Amino acid sequence: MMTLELILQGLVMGVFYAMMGIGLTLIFGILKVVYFAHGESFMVGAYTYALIAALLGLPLPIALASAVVVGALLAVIVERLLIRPLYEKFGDWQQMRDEYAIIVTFGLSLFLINAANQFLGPYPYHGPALTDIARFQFGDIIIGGHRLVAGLLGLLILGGALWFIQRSFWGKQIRAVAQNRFGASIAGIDTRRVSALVFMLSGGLAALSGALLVPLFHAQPDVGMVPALKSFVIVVLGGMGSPIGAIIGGLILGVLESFGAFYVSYAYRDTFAFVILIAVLLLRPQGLFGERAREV
Amino acid sequence: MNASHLRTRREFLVSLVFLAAVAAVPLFVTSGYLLGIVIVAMYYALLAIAWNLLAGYTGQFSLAPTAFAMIGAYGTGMASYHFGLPPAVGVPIAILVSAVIGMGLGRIVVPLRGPYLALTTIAFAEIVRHVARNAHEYTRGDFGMSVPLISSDRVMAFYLMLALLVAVQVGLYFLLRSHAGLYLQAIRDDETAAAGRGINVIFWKTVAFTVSGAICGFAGAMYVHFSGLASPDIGHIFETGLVLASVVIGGIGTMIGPLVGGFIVQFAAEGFREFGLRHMLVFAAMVILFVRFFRQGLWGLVKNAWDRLFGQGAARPARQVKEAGE
Amino acid sequence: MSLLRFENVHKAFGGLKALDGVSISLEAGCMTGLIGPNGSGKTTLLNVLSGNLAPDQGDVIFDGRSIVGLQPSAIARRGVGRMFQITRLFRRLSTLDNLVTSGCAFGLSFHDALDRAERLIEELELTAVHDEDGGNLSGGQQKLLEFGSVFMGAPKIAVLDEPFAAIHPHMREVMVRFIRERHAEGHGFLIVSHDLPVVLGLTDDLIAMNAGQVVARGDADTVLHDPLVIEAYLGETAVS
Amino acid sequence: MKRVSPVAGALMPTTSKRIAGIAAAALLTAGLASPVAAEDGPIPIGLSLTQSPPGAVIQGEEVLRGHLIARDIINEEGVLDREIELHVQDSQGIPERGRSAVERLIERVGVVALSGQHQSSVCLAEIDVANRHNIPYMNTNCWSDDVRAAGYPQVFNPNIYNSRVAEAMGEAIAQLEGIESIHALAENTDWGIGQAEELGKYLAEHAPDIAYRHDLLDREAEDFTPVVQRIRSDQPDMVVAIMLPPAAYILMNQLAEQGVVPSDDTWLFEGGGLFSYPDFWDNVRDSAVNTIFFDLYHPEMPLSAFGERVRDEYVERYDGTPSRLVFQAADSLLLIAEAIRIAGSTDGDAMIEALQGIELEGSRGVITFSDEPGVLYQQWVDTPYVTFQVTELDQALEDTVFVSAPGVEVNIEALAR
Repeated sequence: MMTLELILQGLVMGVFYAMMGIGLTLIFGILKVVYFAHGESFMVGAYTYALIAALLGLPLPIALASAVVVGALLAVIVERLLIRPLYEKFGDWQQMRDEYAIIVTFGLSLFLINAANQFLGPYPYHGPALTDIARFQFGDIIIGGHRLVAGLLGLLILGGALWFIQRSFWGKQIRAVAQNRFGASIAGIDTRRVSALVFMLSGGLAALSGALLVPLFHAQPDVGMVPALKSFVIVVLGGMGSPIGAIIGGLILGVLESFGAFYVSYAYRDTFAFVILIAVLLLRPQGLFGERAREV
Repeated sequence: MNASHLRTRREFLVSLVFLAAVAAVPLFVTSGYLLGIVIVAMYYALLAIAWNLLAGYTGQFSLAPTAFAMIGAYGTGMASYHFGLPPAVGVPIAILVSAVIGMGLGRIVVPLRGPYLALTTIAFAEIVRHVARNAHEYTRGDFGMSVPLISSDRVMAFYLMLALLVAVQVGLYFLLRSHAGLYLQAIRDDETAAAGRGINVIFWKTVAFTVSGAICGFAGAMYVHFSGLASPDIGHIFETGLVLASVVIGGIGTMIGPLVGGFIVQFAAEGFREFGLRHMLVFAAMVILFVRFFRQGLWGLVKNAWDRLFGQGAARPARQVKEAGE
Repeated sequence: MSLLRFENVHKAFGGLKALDGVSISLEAGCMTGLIGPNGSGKTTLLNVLSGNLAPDQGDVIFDGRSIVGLQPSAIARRGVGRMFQITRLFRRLSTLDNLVTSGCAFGLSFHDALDRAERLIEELELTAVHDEDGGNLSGGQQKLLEFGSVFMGAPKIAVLDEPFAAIHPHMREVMVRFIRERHAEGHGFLIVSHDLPVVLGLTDDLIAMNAGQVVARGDADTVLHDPLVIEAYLGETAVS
Repeated sequence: MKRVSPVAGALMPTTSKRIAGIAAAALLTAGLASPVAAEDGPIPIGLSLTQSPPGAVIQGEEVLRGHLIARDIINEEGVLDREIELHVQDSQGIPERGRSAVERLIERVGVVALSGQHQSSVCLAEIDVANRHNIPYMNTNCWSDDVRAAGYPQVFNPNIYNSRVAEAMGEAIAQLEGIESIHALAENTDWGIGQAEELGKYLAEHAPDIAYRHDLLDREAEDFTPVVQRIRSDQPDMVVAIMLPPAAYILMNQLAEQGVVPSDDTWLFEGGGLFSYPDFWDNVRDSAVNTIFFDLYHPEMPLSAFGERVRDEYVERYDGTPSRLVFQAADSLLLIAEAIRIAGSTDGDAMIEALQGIELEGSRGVITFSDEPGVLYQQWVDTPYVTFQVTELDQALEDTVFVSAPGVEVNIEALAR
């Protein structure tokens, strides 16, 4: 019974990880760089939900929607100001894109964390739960009310996002740019708009993930750091650039952590992810679902 | 003389002038506080130089420089805390341990490039930090271990750190001047081509990781014997950010850039205390602006200004050659 | 005894058989052209030779020893000089340093490398960009520089993948002259190109590949009139 | 005592020194240079506390508030006809930043005493500097025994220390009835680990029948569900939480989420003094009900006139109930002011001597410092503490049920379950 419960709890966490990871994997897909400020979209979403719902007392759906909008907006602004040179300028910029991308998003992350600390204060904010039901009980399995509701909602949204990426017109454009930016631009795809869209999507999803978790985690300036690092892991696990891989990677990581913490060590709970990351990169660098890049 | 050597020698000479100026600081400044700032600046400069060897010269974008500083710090820290060994024994142990771990990591990540390398090394850094924080019986956990001071005299500590910095800079100069310097830069520019020209890529990458790890470990070990505490904060992800920022602000892939960058970042962090609460905010903004608009770093700006003023480069602007060629 | 022998080499990517039992033998000091339509497996064969790809099956014997499983750098030092289809050089090193680096890696002392590099720069007409970063050179200059880099060592066989694609006619002349002189000195060449006229101007010994297999080998007359080769090129006669 | 300011020395107007000064100023940013306090101007006191991540910013804010309130109260009368002036530096919870912050305060600002630190790791780095410069160092809230055991005469500890907290909790637990098993959850710091181990030792000695185990949790973690599941399946009679926010809030909420507390079967004992954090009820809900809290302040605890002033000022300025940190901070500054008054000067040795013999009515009792070496060195041994129980959601501190205090038996009847 405990096994089932650990799986269930792990899957729920996995849904939130996946919501973070899917955005990161899309960004990697179209730009081939690591985006370090992803955790701050999560943080912004968490704050927006907590502030709007708890302080202004607005209805929860509005709070959730605002979180998505603010997260998406932030990501789009960042894309316009800091990310665009990565694909607009060639030559010199090409040679140190990795460096530029990591340092600029790293600096951005530092900036946003300290801005939150400065303007919102250090106190953690608690968001109201989506349901009044404290917990659901199925036989011996207990799961928190909000956790289950948020998890199911997250699952629904993940499904929607996946549909959008795989089936919709825009999603096809995203995948075209991911496969070949130059080719896509020749085929008449506005790669700028696609990039903006990808950042909007990933910022919105990360913010939603933060909003759904804030009743469990509390909003504070550096709340996004752990989820961001985890989302790197699942993106690698699932294969960089693969949205389905990110979802499955997220679920796998959630379950592995659940078991690892329960049976191996509570204190090292957040360490497992990194061990998994290194193992995957060394044994199967293309991830579980990625395609091996052909070199030379 | 070939161009790489000329460039390296010019940068090395400028860095020697800079180091000479630093060496003169205690003659004029008696404040322990100011000397302390300069000592910490030298620590960051060392990490920046070591990271620049990997990222700037070899093209290996590792995110683990402070993890190696931590390995060095805990190497000597645990030797002292658990076995009562003096720094004279602890520091060499720290260098050895960080060099060996650097070699192991370097060998393991040989096939990885770009983002994959960045993620593997950040995962490695986080594992090291988590172990230091949670293996309480050995590391004393989050609060760290008290470590004896290498010298209660600030000026002494200052010159010890400076000696290390000079030694590293000179050593690096000879490394870069030898064929190794050319090999590392060749690997940075094109690994496949390097291998095709007979350069043993695996070997030289591993060398770069080993040397870089050893320098970071050495710096970390010296640093804790100055600050008196080996704590997991040494390896915090923000610290890595400071190291990268030092290199980028100073000028990546140069001998002088990281050295000066380390000083600038530390002084800026201290100077911005004047802004009270906002110092980290201002600092982060500065990092973004620099990397966004002055990507060649300060050394690049200085060099361009010099060329423009004194003409030597005006005859052949690199940009035009390139445009003509494409 | 031959210098280089491919023995029944197979290589597949997923379901695609890029090399399907290739056997080729080349003599020391050869001057051989390797032709075939796009996707016929030429570049894959070169990648197997230079150690950038491991064959699924079969062996590559160079200078009497198998080189399968060796590092690319080790194969290069044994005397396989490789030029890539997309020019590969050290973009942030100067022209001279590009050559010196290769020279050192091939075992020359620094001073010898410097001497030879200066001579090659003159020979390849790169004097004007002597101190320019490799990345700032024009496409043709980069090609010449890569060429020079390979000959900083003493390749027993130089493998050139599309060496004449899209470069200035004058540079092509420089290159052809360079190849002839080196060949006369005893270096072997394996030239992969679509550009039949240039290949034919250099050599009469051709190998034709299609669909991962060698379909013909012999002098130009024989190969170009081989029905399999004609079939392979059908619809592709307008070779780029 | 000779205490020439090194900064003043460096800026002395001889030509070479002036050049050096210019060089130093050019080397550093211009902002670094600042004047040394005049002899008859305000008395500069340095505060090093956490104002930005990764440190405990919430604690830093409370400590700052306590100091600001105390400063204003003290300045109504002044000290030696001078005012107290606070200089705040952000230590970010990083030992190295703390060390550099207090060096800056001493050498650039010329502060005569230091106060405010609330994170043990930072304290440990800072006291070396205070020791080297012979500047009195008021430890506002570092609980680590090592801060005392270092034996520096400059360091005074008007707050509680780890082993005492564990003893106090153990005393209260041992008097409860029907407790057979305890599962303690401690954060992975000296503070958490120290308390969990000390508590185990105390119980092994005084209540050997109780089965006690403890687990360490990572204070950076955000999900504790697995350990909560473990507790749910083990069903201990009591869970002891030795964590600080925000991890502590998350842990408590997740205990409630799984239905471990509040329940008829399991007590929750909170050992981190959480209840008096101003954001406690914003962040913790059901799990707080019927929880027993350890703290250093409770309204039923007698306050001095000074303590009442501090409390009233806090309520007026910040619209909330002050936490223990506010009183500890106010006491710290009051002690410094009193030491200056007794010493009649801001000389380090004179102040230290004054503090060693001090007997001062602080906010919550008369403060004296022991001279016993070890963990009691220059420690206010009789630091008041209290345990109380929360019985309702959103309960105010004054409505909670007083359980015990030093010398007071546990009020078992009062306890709800």
